[in-house]
Amino acid sequence: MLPEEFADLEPFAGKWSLATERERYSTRMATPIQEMRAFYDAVTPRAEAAMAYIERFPFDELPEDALHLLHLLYSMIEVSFPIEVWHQPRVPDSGATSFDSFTEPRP
Amino acid sequence: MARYPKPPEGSWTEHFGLDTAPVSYADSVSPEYYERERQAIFRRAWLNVGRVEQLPRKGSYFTKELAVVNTSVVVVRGMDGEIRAFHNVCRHRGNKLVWNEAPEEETQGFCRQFTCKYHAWRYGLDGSLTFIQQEGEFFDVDKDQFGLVAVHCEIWAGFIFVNVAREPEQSLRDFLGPMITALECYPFDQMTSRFGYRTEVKANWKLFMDAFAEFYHAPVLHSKQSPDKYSAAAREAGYEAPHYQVDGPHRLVSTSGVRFWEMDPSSLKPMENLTRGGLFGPWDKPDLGELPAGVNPGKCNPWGLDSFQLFPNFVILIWGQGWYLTYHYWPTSYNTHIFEGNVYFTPATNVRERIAQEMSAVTFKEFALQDANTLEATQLMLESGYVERFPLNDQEVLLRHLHKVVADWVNEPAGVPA
Amino acid sequence: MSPLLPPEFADLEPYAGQWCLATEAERFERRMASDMDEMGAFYAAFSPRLEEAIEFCDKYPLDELPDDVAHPLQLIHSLVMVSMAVEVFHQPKIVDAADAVLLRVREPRP
Amino acid sequence: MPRWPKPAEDSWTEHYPELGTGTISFGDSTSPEFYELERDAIFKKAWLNVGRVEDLPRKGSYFTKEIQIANASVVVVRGMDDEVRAFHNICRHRGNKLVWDEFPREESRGFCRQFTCKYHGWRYDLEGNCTFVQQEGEFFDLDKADYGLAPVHCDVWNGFVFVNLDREPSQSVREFLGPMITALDEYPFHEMSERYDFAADNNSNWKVFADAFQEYYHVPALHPQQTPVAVRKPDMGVECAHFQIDGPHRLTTTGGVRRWNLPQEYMYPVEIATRSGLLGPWDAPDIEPLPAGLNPGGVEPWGITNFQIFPNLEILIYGNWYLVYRYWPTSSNTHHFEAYLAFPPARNVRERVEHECAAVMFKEFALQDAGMLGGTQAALETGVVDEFPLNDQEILVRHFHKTVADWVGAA
Repeated sequence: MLPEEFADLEPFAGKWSLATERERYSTRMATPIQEMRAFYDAVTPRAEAAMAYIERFPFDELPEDALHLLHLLYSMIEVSFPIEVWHQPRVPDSGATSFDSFTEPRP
Repeated sequence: MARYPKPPEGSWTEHFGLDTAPVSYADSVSPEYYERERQAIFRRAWLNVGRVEQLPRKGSYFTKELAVVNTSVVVVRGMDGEIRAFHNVCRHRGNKLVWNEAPEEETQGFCRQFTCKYHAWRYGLDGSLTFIQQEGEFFDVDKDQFGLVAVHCEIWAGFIFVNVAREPEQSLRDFLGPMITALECYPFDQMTSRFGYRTEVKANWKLFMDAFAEFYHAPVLHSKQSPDKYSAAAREAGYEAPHYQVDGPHRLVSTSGVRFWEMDPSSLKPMENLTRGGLFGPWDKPDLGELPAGVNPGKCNPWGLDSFQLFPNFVILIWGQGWYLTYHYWPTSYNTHIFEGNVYFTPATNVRERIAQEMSAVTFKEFALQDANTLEATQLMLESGYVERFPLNDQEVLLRHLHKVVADWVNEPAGVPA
Repeated sequence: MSPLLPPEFADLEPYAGQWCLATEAERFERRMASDMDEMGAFYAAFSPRLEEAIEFCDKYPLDELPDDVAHPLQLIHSLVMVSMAVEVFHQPKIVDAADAVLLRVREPRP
Repeated sequence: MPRWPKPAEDSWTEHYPELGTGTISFGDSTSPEFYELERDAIFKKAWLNVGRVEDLPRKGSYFTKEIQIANASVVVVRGMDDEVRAFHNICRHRGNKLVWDEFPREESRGFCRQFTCKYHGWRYDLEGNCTFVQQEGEFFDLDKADYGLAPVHCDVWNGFVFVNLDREPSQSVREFLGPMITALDEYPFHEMSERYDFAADNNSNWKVFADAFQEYYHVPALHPQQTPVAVRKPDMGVECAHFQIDGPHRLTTTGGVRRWNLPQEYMYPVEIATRSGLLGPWDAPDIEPLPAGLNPGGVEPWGITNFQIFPNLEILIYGNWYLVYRYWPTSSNTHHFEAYLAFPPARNVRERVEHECAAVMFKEFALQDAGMLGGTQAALETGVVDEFPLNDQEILVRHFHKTVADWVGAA
């Protein structure tokens, strides 16, 4: 799914290269913290390189594999809260509340 | 030791002529009061239902469910480019005219005309009845008399407002008043990259608006959001807004910005450094050109944001960093409402801008989730009635104003109070 | 996978995976999900040796049970649970309990 | 021919003439309007048991109790002075619920030095005083002394923590409990600290459920499996040895040969193997001396005494262990049910297994009641019939509904 240069992140692509916020958020809720930690530790050092790679293409005509890489970065942002802030998947004191995305820019 | 100068009266609360005694929230736990609000406020005030960008071309439409006034509205751009609004009811047998999968769900799209799913009556985009199936079978039905029932609809700065009153007591501009219309030239139309979120909150709509009308809670409720160093400092300093303003039923709080990205990295989250985005928005500020005088009327320097709270249920929050949010609180009962948060940026032209926007939108959602749940806990306890009077401080002046204006409208059902 | 039960109870090892469960909630759920043949087999294999198992566990202080004793004790708890189905109701579910639920929300450990 | 002697009036029911012997209505258990009346007339008047002192093991221990029918959430805490206090779980600033974990509607327990509101950081000490207000200077002549937590009357009897939501309770907890119950002053409840707690949300009115636990007349029909099939006598009745009423409270005592003194075939193999069962451990040492209040009817041989404390508390004492039920109304046809078994702590594996067997068998038969009573509620709600005959073994059911009616009528 990912460009050749990012084969090291390929193991995460299947699970985390997701096009919509809803998919990213529900995956976060369903994933144990250690697994998110592994993804976070693998992708953050590569984020700068990934952005530089994606920048080579016009933003509104990204090739398929660059688009998957971009979605992987979105998931990196999503898991940054459980890893850096909450140390658990859910937002503390958010109980059963949800806040569902119904529109977002593409890509 | 207030950090910012108080008005001459010594406090913002007294400056706006508001009472300083403890308040009651009886207006937020009573089904009867909610029914009176529906009549005296939501059936009379101008309600924002969307933006013109949602109707990009002739034939574009969207529907809006307005449970609080017992109707569904369809908003459409006609062949003449005009934007109109109609009650979403077919004139033949009262079926809901515009919906697709589920009648109670909002929908949007594009069409040349509206066709009722029940008996195929057809209406033009101007609401006129253009076709009746087997017209001859009817008894002198004059199509001109059976067009869609119009809803008053006016646009301001690209925001589409509707008013379900037979005759609105004020034009939209008069209703908005000078403090709000002074924002007219803000480049809302350039900021079309939109992240929209929606949820049902089990709390009265006013109580959730209260939560967004004061930043006194920020250092505490959201303290875990920022690294301990930053939140400890914020908690100690407490929260003070440099400027409050009131104009008719609407109100504003402006905050002093913290150029936090110039702070040492340890008080920032790693992901904020990496994406150059976060709660305060993208670090790289888009060039929006000359901003209208209505923005930052308190001339705060540094300036963080303006939170314009339009009566009854609409907030426009403009960040100095060049992005803005809107909140809507759509009541569905005395202790439930639909909360909608929209985040708007100038469209990202490259991946770094898009990543900074994603981080800012994700951060907004994390904060909002904490507020929603805490408010449900508050609603529960206010309904218990064991404690009835609650103190408000000078940083909570806008709460007093909201509840007072609601009371004024509810107690003055006839004319709109000055 | 190292055996769950000590050598003295190696013959019960086939049942250990299914019935060494730490909480009543798990044991109740496992019983509801089992059929009478499975439970009958476990009951027949273990009930004659219940006294022996209690003696075996009783050699250690209750609050400092070594790991390899905790599992036999869980097996005993499961036997008590299974005996309700085998001896009392002759079916996994409680007669006339319909869809009622009663959760054990607190219990001593082990 | 009754096995146990009846009072002079020939029946326990007629021994308490105010009860009458006619049919009774269960309209009080199906009517939403009556449920609303119970809020002020009973649950905001009576002393309510919300827990045990063992639930507050040390200074700073707290737990919260949701009393839905009274729209109340109460936090009970052991102060630095070891005093047990109760407060309305409401922050005095903006009315947020003060003590809760992830889910505001659920009860929570734990330990803390002070309570801090999640919303704006106001703090209260364990005695309910407001000790910190964020940016106090921004308020308008706010005196923290006026903004302590709203207190709830709280009193402890023999380790049971009671609260009263009335502004001024008309009786102390001892007066409310009365002599029949406080005759248990000497019973060492505090020694039974090994607990098996259960909770359920049942689909029946709280009184319909309580009724099933204050008469044994239903046992042979609903719980035939309590006796092995070989020795089961289908139409053998059940008779309690003693009934007694004192004010709003009532009790019954069962008597007869202890189950484990019966021939072997009267017990299940698992009971014989574990030397325990529905009536608890066989070898448990009896309480010496047995408090008089435990067997006011002087029944010999004594079995269980079942104390029904108005409005929603039941204590069954089996000798050296006891069982508690609480029924918390949540609507006219639903309630939250709590139960726990309490034993002296097991000293070894054998005793732990005895307790496990008793706890497992309790749940088996309680679930039969719970499974059936949803149907009872539904049948009552058809309103087809509203006059129901009660026999002499169901005297406590009669007294319970009469007391509820009296309290609602008096309000």
